[in-house]
Amino acid sequence: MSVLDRLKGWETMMLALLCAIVALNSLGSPYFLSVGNIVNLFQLSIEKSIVALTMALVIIGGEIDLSVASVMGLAACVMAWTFHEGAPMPLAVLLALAAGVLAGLNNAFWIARVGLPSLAVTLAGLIGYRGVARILLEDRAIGGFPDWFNTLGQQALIGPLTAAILIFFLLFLLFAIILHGSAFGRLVYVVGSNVQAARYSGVRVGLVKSALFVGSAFVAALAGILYAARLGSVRGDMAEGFELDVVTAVLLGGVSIFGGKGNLVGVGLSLLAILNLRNGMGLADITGNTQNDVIGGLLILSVLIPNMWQDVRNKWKGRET
Amino acid sequence: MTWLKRRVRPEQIRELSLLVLIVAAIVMFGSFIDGYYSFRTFNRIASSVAIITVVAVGQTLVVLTRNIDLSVGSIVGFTAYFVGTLIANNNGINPLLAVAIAIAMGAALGVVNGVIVAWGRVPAVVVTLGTLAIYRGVLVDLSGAKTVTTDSLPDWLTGLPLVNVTPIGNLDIRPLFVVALVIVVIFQFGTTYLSFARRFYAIGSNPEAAQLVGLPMKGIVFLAFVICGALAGLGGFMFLVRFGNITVEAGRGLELSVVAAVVVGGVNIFGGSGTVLGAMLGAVMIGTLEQSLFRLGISEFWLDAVLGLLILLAVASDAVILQRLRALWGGADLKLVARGADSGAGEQSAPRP
Amino acid sequence: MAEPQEIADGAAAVAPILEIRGVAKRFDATQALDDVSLTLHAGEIHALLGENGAGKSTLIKIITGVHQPDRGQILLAGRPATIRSAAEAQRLGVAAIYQEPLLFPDLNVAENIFISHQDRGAVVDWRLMFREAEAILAELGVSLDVRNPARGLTLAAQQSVEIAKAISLNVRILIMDEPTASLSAHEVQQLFRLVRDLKRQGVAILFVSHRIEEVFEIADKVTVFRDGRRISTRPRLEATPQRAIADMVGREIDLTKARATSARKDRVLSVADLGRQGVFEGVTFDLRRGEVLGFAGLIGAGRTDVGLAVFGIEPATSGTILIDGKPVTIRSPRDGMNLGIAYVSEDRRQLGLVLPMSIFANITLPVLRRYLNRFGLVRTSLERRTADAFGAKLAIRPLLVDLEVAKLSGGNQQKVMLSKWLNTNPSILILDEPTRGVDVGSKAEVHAIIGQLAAEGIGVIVISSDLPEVLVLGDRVLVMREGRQMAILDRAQANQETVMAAAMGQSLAESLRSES
Amino acid sequence: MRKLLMGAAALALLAALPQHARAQDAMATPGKAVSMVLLPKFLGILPFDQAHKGAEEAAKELKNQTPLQFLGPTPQNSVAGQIEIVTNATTQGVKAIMISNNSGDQIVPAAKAAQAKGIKVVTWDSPIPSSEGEDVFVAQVDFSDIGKVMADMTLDLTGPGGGKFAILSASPDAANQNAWIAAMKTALKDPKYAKLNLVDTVYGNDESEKSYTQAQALVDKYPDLKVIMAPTSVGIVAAAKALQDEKLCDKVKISGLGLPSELLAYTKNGCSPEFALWSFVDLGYLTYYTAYLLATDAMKAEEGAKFKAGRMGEFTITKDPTRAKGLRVLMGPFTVYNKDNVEAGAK
Repeated sequence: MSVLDRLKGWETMMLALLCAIVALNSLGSPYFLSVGNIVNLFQLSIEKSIVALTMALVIIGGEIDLSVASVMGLAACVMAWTFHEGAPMPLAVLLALAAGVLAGLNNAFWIARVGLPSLAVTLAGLIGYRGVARILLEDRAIGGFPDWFNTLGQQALIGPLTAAILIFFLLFLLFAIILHGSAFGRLVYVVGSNVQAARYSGVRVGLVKSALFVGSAFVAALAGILYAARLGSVRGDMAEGFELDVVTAVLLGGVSIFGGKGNLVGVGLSLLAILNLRNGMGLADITGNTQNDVIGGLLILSVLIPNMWQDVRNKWKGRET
Repeated sequence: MTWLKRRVRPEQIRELSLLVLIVAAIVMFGSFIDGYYSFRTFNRIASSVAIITVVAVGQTLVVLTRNIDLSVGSIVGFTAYFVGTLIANNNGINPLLAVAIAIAMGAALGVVNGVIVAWGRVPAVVVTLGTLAIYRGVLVDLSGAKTVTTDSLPDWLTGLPLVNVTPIGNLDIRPLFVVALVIVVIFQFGTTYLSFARRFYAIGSNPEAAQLVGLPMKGIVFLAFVICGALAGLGGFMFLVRFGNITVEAGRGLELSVVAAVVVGGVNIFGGSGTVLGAMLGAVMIGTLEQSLFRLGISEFWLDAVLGLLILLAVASDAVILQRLRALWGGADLKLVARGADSGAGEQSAPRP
Repeated sequence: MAEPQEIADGAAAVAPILEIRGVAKRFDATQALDDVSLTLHAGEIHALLGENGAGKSTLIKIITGVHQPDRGQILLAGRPATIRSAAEAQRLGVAAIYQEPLLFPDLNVAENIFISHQDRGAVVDWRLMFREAEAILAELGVSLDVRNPARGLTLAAQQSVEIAKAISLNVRILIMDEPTASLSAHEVQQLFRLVRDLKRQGVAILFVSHRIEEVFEIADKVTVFRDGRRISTRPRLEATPQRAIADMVGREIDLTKARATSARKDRVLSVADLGRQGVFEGVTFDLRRGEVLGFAGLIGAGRTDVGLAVFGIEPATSGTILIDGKPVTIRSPRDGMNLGIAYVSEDRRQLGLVLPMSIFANITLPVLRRYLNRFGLVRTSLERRTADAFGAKLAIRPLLVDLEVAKLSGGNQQKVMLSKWLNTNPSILILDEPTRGVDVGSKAEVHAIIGQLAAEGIGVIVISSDLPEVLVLGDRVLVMREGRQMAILDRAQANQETVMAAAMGQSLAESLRSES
Repeated sequence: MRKLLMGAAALALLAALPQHARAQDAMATPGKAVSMVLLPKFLGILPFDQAHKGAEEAAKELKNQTPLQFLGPTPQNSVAGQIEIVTNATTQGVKAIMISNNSGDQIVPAAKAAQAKGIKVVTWDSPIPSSEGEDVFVAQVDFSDIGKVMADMTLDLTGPGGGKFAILSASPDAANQNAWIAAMKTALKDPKYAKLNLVDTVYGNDESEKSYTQAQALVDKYPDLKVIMAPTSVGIVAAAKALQDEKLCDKVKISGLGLPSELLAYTKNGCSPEFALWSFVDLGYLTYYTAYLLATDAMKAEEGAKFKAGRMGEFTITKDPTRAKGLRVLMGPFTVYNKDNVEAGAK
């Protein structure tokens, strides 16, 4: 079974799953298929979805970035703080993005230059960046941003779609092209599959990894800002604990935690599946932990069942010969 | 020196580097905080580290086999809560029986992880990311929002953290710490001297070879997860003992601290190398920082930032020191390593979480 | 080198210790083994020859319990046996040594030797283990620090640990799958000494190798496989390399004819007093356009390191490099590539290829930017065309450019690696162990390709532990020892003895003397 | 969907007609089918469960044919979770949402969206600070009173001599916690508390373990600390346990807001001789009545509106003095628990 086949198999599986969920939901709740609900369904966790895109690239590149949620928080807090200190909103947004890039550069330095395991570095980032966010806002909640900013996150721009949703789809296209069309994307797979071979082929491994982590942090910062725009006010605990949801979505998308395998179509499908599932359960008044149970189980089964199926098939093969 | 070089290996004294860092940290804090060198400080760090350590020991075994168990936090909460409820409902229960139940409960949850990883061939991260959510979810759904409270627990249990196991003079050491110490010692020796335990290292070090040599890979991985679960169960019991009041949130996020301890402790996240002792030192390192920073008079809001930075520095300087050691032990090995399949770069950034 | 009396006591004919009867094994489409029978006697060295995919390794895997045969049976010492697992094979006294030693880098040498012992009790007695390990290694005449982790041992050292492992299990049947592939001539001789010792102790040895001359030096019997069938089994005396090769590839091939030189006047590369701190030093040589310069020496003599330094992966710390007469500094592989240097690594799987990726993706990797359209996207159509072109030129089989490289045979993987680097249009091509683990047929092809490339005017450096190969290919041979350059021998001077002598540490003058 | 909107609009019209409604108390007409959602900060801790009981009790009295939905997020994604639940409830077109807000003003957009669909948004236990998107806040007690009571209890425990004390709060982001702490700080300005010295504020994130270690850290950092004031049910118990384990209960006292049933032991052994709380059961009960009345348009959320809440008697909607704008229903009163009444309270 070649990688390609496996991925194909994976996407069909995810697609089937998605259809099943949608069918169930629309049977389960009369509100499910309403435009408003479909929009909400994206809107409610659009920031996670955005971050999942870059997380997919990072994991395909053979690394992991656990600091994304804290970077989201950090960016939001930097923005709120600078705004609170009297900076004009656009400047505040720029500074927030800059903060994200800085965090990314920090991760990149320790991972790509010093050569520490990304798990350790971004784990420290997970704690540290959140800490910086705390320093800035302490126990305050800062809101009262200009209307144009809030509408950015809350009002529909084109049709029923909000800015965040549009940005998600744009980024999805962008990253799909980068990953599957561009030279950089090719190198991401190469580095994820075999770092050494990449090095011996003159690939600037350090550069690729740095790009991944800076990109990841930048997009996380962007997501953080959008999150702030959606909620209209910022606190130190912004986006706390999102990292696990994001990683879950990516893995459910068929991306191998060992790097080198996976694609954005799979991730897109898994995002849709998760969002629909959560929304459907929400409408069925199933919340909190029960939702997590289902998603967790789904994550395991999505890999377990194909494996079992393969075992069975092999057994049959064994009998034939 | 050459004699020493022949006897000892960088990999063996790598813990030394961490120890140096810890001592440095303690001296640093001691010079800033008056009355820092006291049994109270010691007990603070000791008992705050105890639970993390016990769980980290199990985690180490799993990581050695090139796997990871992210569900430990949920297992701790699960056992702490249900054993707590059990004891609350019949105070007469035999303490040892209670401990046994906790360990068994943890082991059972570990079995689930182990089976799916070993025989289902599902990556450990995927499995335990799932069970992390599921175990916690089941706990909350079954709990009915009740909280285990101290006054519902028998005195022997609530009193346990206060017991001083060394009645000599003002020397004051608490049971939880002793338990952790015992566990560490047992497993340190176990992983060094038990032939089946050496296989944790073997299969993590080179799975293909392990396959061809005919080691029972699945069994070993399974065992690692079960032991990890069991120790998490014990951790859960210690959690109950220490905090008395157990909400369904008990132990939430513990997995991150445990993984941090293991990583800081120099256990190679890609399997094969590292020791239980190292994991403990990692836990102590982080515990010392957590417990001491606050007393430096740093504002509540600065703690995390500083902590994150220090963890990063700990990992970095540890890596540097180890490299120095390796270099000291002769460049030849280094050179070949640097070119071989698992070179320095490969070792650290090869995609094998 | 072969001692004649060896052959005499070689064919000690008693009841076969291993007999294979009509074994067949099928994987999906391919019939890996088809009704194969084979007998192996105690104290016999039985060589297995055949191109990759001929079925040798499948047979080995069946004997060692990794695979189960679809049909046929295995008899051990006359009794039918079913071997379900590697562990079971060991219990039955069957052990195998593979081309790439399979050690546990994080475990120390002693532990590696005894890892698969079930009978050593629950508790490890380290002192005892160290002592026994040292004893075994001493018996093999190898001196290794048994407390040392296996990580970082030279391939030769690892190989001897593997053998120690096998011996410690007091095996009756030892299977050696290309044990010499990564050993230098000298180390091969060491290995053969061990093998002969084992033979005397009555161990039956199944010896697989691609190096014909070695096979004919060590083996008592020679069996040739092709396409999953056993073609022939002959006593060594009746067999000849030519016939064996003919059986293997179904046609005549001569690996002994030296290629005609195509060296030209102008120097494409001049290296003066090149060195890398603590690795090698004082390397000085010229490489002319169209010349093939052989690098000989023991493993770890620093040959590869010179290659790495010139290409820029581990840059030199001293000395000068001139390309087309102009001094250059090479700090990274990129620098090397931009200066028209290509380095084809010795380690295909780890350093050479990205196995899970397609043939074309591997071939275009170093110069991917050449395949971008004006939007910066990769033009895979163009990539495929390139891959097809090289595939045709180097006869890559099967030529499905979208196929995972992992699915190709060693020889074809080697060709993909070559294509990959030729695609960078190098003026200097450094080949590190170009035919390691490559079967005879492909080996000949690779040699032909190298000659062709030289003829096209590329300056080629061939680093090889396969001494005959170096002698056949090289216009001149540079010999290294312990990080120092010992000699540069031209065709007239270069032969097994002179090169070995230099590699063993005699000066050029001495080695020339020892030649006469 | 559109149908629903129209339905809601129609109801609103009907409601507008009877003007006399304000004259005497608004009375709930039982037996209506009103879909209502009770949304705690998160699931899994006792107070919210008690509130749920109270609400169910009210629901039974009012014979609401549609069962009450008790939906809560998990603590680690409380904010996102609450917003999600409010949004879904809006989609389903429920009649009333009762929120114990854990999201500060971050809930505002979602709450406003709900109101726009004619849904009544009633907050309880913890309000929306800006009061935007909120019809009325059912306040357990007056927040500034909490401030005073906390100050009083502190002074009680330190004795007239006063001394150092510290606050152990839930999380830096808990709006009501911060409000109470602020209230206490203003209360402390009163000269009679001059001897009280607030040295530090730390956070236990509503986790027993964090609160426990925080309490220990406090006594390490301030050897002469007299009182730890923990206005959080999780924090106060953990702190009490910590000091008991430290054998410091005679030196340092724990007080704040906690559940009698959980603090019984510590009150009797003197670790936490005095603490305060209100009845979460009643809070849930009152909240349900308020929401039901609003949702059935028997009452409008405006200043001066009086209404009768079953067994709890009469209440009035007033301006919320503790917030810039916004309305509130004040429940009260406090019970200050000590060794004399704690056992009764624990029942």
